[in-house]
Amino acid sequence: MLDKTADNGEFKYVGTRPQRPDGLDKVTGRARFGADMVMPGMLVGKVLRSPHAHAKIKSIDTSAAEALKGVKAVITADDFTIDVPEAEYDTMVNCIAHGKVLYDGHGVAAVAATSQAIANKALKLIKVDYEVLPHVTDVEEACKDDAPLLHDNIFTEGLDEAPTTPSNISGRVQFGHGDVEKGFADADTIVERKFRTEATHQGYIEPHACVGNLSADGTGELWCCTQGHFMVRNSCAAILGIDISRLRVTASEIGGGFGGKTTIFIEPIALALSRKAGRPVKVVMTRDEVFRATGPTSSASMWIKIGAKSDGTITAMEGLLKYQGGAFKGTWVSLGCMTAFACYRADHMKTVGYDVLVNRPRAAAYRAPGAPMAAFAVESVVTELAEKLGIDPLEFRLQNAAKEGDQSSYGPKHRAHGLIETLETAKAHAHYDVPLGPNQGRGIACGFWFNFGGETSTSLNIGADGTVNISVGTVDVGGSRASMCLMVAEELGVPYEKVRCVVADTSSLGHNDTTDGSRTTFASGMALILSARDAKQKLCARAAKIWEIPEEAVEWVDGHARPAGPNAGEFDPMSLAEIAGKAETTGGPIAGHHEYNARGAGVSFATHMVDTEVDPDTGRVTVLRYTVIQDAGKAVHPAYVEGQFQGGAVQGIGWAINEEYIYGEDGRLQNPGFLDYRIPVASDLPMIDTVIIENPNKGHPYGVRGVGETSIVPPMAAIANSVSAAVGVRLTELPMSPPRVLKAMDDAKA
Amino acid sequence: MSQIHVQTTINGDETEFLCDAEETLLDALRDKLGLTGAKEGCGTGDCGACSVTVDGRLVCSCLVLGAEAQGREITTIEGMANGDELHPLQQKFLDHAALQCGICTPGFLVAAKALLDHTPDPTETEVRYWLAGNLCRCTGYDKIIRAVMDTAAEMRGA
Amino acid sequence: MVKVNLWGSLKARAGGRNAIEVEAQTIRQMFRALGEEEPGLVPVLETGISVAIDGQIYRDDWFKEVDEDSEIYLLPRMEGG
Amino acid sequence: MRFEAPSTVEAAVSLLAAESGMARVLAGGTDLLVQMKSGMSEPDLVVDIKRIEALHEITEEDGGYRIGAAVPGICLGEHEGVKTAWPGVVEGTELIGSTQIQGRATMVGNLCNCSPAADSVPAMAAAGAVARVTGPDGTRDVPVEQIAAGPGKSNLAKGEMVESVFLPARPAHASDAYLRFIPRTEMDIAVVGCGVNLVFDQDGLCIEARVALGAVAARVFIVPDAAEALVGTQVDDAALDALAAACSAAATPIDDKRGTVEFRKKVAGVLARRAATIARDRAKGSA
Repeated sequence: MLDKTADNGEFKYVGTRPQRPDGLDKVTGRARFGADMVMPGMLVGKVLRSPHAHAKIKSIDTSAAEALKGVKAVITADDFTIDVPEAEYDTMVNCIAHGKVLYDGHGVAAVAATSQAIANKALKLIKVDYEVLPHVTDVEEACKDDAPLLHDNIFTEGLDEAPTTPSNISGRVQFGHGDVEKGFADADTIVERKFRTEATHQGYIEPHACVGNLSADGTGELWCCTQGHFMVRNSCAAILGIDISRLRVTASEIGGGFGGKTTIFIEPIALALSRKAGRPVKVVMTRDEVFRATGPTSSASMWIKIGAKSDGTITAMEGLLKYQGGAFKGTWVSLGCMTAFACYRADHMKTVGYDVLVNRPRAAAYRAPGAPMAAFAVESVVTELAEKLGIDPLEFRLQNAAKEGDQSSYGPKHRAHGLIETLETAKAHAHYDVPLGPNQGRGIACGFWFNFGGETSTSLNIGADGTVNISVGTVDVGGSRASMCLMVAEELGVPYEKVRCVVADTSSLGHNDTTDGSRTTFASGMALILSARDAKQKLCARAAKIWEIPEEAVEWVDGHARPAGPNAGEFDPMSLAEIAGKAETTGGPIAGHHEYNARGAGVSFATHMVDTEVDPDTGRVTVLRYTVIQDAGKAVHPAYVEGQFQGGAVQGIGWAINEEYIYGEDGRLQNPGFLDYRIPVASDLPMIDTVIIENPNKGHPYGVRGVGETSIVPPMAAIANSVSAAVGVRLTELPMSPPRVLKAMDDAKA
Repeated sequence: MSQIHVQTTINGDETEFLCDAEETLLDALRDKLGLTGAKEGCGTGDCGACSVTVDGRLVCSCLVLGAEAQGREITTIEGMANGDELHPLQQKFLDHAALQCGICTPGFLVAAKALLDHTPDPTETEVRYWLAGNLCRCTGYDKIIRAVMDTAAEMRGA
Repeated sequence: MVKVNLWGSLKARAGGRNAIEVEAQTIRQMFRALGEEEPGLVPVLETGISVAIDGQIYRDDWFKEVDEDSEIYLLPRMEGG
Repeated sequence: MRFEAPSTVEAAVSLLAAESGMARVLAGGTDLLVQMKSGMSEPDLVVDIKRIEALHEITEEDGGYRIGAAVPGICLGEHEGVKTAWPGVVEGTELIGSTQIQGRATMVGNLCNCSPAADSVPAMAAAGAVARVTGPDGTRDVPVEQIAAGPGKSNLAKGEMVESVFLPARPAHASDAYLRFIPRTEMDIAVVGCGVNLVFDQDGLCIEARVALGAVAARVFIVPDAAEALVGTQVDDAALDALAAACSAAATPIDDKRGTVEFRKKVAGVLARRAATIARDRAKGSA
């Protein structure tokens, strides 16, 4: 599959750093995001949300709200279809509570009115009679036998014997190989520890927003900010009981997602309100709603045990992970279990995970979902074990790093990847030798993520002037349109500026999976390369017709059709523009397309290195220096690859030091705003240095691996290792906020 | 209740609009005047995505009432380029890939311009503190800071 | 015959086995054969599952060929951010 | 809701006094608008005082400075006179929020919002600042630490507003400092705040000290024991230890989303020590 590599110097456009196609609109304020769309006759929609963590809805009286002048529709769970497919049922119930509210912020009812003020007033007129139930928001508490039960129809899956009583533990998973007992028996030194992490939010700056317009006959359109408009279409159609073909969804520019916009929240509500009111309805979440009702991560309680021989060989690795996924079943703990030990080789590995239900919003994906917390725990123990053995933590990682052919923690043998290169690069990096001052520490950590392929459909159309339009169905979250244009320019041999990329609506392309799993540049990129090859074949055929020679006698070289050899005839090469200009007379429009379920995604590894300083009197952690080294396979647009590395690292810094969901005794979220949900600000940070490793993925024509997610996996562990080194105490809970660090230091002194 | 009639200057143009007493300047700009470049990220002055200047002072337009704009001079991201000529900051943001999703970009540009108008030769620390009220979740700020520093250097040289 | 390795928690559904050998040329045939051999696996196979063949992960890809030399692991369906 | 923007203090006071429902003064609006958005405050009348010219002024008076209620943080920070005389008060005010917030938020607004964590108030209290309160019954001067009755509640009567704050004349060999603790470097509410104002004699002996703490009780308050620890000393290490102990002991904080009791008590002492060191060095540097 790998057709081009950097080594043979074949790339002309891929690997350069041109201006992005959507850049001008974004620096001038013209780019249209979710909340920027206006439709004629549009109403304002607002959602009434539960003030209780757990309560039965005894009744909802909407009559006063309906009677208010300017109110055009009020909806509750009764307005949604009953026979929703199982796969979408939880999604629907998460959008609007059915019979019971499961967390503070759970949607209960919604209104559409002629103004924001009237809509807000109407919400206050809706009378909900709640029977408040006991609640649980802590993952360990929820596992106890006497914990308040969220669902009486959930029984733990994955146990050897099917349970007979319902539980907040929705499932048990297990991965691994070998026999860890034997492995630990072979170990000379063993470290085991417990860890806790608190939930974090993706923290995108753009709140969820959409405008829906649905007619009584089930024909509709929806404009929204999402990572996957095809997913939005399919889910909304299922929940509203309408045909997929009748709903056209257009993805707006998206103001950040990081996994949090891979599901729906307000979209079916806007459409249901619109259907009832007979007018378009716009719903825009407030920041408070974003925090209370949309996708945080799991919080976790973990136990990790690793043993090694005195020569530094790891003999066994074992982990127990409990992740809460909010009020609904999730799969995040599986990913934590699979990735936890993925950076290492050991004959004996075992991870057991529990998916736990609590009265919190349904956990959504967040950049390498499930992996960062596990990595925090594992990489902390790896460093501690190395220190106990008297081996440099970086050397210890090099010694035990998983290589091609080693059996992975999640099952299959590793294929070629760049983990060792990231570690070697870290060792050789200037950062590694910077001397440290008092109260300072250096930490390193490695991270792994799978990266995905998935369903993808693209098209490519050649204009009469020789310019190229490409359409993708994967939302551009961070500059992927530039990468798409680069790959098509490379393949067709036309200048980057002659290629333009749009994210097409759901009626214009075949189904596309969501922009998630670091798949877009890989999967849409490969589909476009294949679309371009399809078009090249047609361009050659047209040239053959013009020259009146057989198709096989024409080849495509450097943006031109040429006779394939001396026997093909003497013709001057024809450019793409020349052939395109004759398209009308040679058979009509020239286009290429490709639809597939992309195979061949390449995993990605990273090593992060960080220096911190801790204020010994307040426990405050300052990040002094940070370096990200990650395998990108092939960096199509290196500036945006660096951007992914830097952005992931800084999100990880936030997770490590200050970000957390804080619940009160009443089960209500205490910090639903950017004031007290503390994401890093510019003055908190140093520059984030990056090194791009290019160990090509053999599953992609140019060697591309996904890059978006791996960068959030190592930071918390790297910072924990750094802070622990600085203060001489092992930090085992996130976030490492000042009170927690100071307490750990004081406890150690006592 | 009848609405308030506000006469103001926006990006050099005399403008008038009607607004409710509790309506913010941000809502007036976006909903009444179609100037959607300023974004609402939080509504509480914590993210800076709605940054504009009022009589030359950098503010969060979500924390200004529309009625307060009476007789003031407002500038927004839409007034930053001179026709088809980008402000150097806008160009540098493109050159340095200082945006990913772009939702925070208008606010950063307006805030950074206010900084350079005020301090043409800022240190990295000054840039970071000046821009601390503008949240970016995509970039880790690295390329934004570089773009601002590079613009300042170029503008001083020009 | 191809050898299909199961992840830990599937063991309980597969009569305590870690791996099952079945006759199959494609992923689809493999799923069918697994279901016939161990009906307890059917619900899991139906909810969507990934397959790693020689370390490469395939999702919803019925007609990918499998052969006797392949290293095959079933994996839960994965989602990303 | 009604919006009014009178041009005199008298007109503003009449409006506030005449309103039968809830009336709120709008200066920078950086607290008021947030409260309105969240539904915490639903005023019937908002009186914008920024059209009152006099309230934008910083004037010299009896060797000190009178700062109008509509002066935003950024203007205070640009005033060389106040910065030189009361650097701690200026740095406290400048710590309120981001650059954007500084373009709007006022010291008086910060005072009248009555948050125990208000950044400008401990420094003002340490400085012995006095608020000028005007209402339907005339004008009175009130020490700033007596403006707040509790979190979000003021001692102002109906129709009253604070029109200015007076910072007294700065004696020789004296200075002040304010420090707060926040988890990030910016954009947070103080977890602990401490203002220290010191006066020394010619021999470098501390003859007067005022120390105020924020965010560790229902209101910003003066710590007399802290002053006692410093007065009569060179503000050396032993005195600073006593100061820190006094501040930690005086703090009666709560556990909340911003910090624990244990943390706040300890950090109150840490900040007091650091702020006193800065104030001492400033005072001695200026001597």
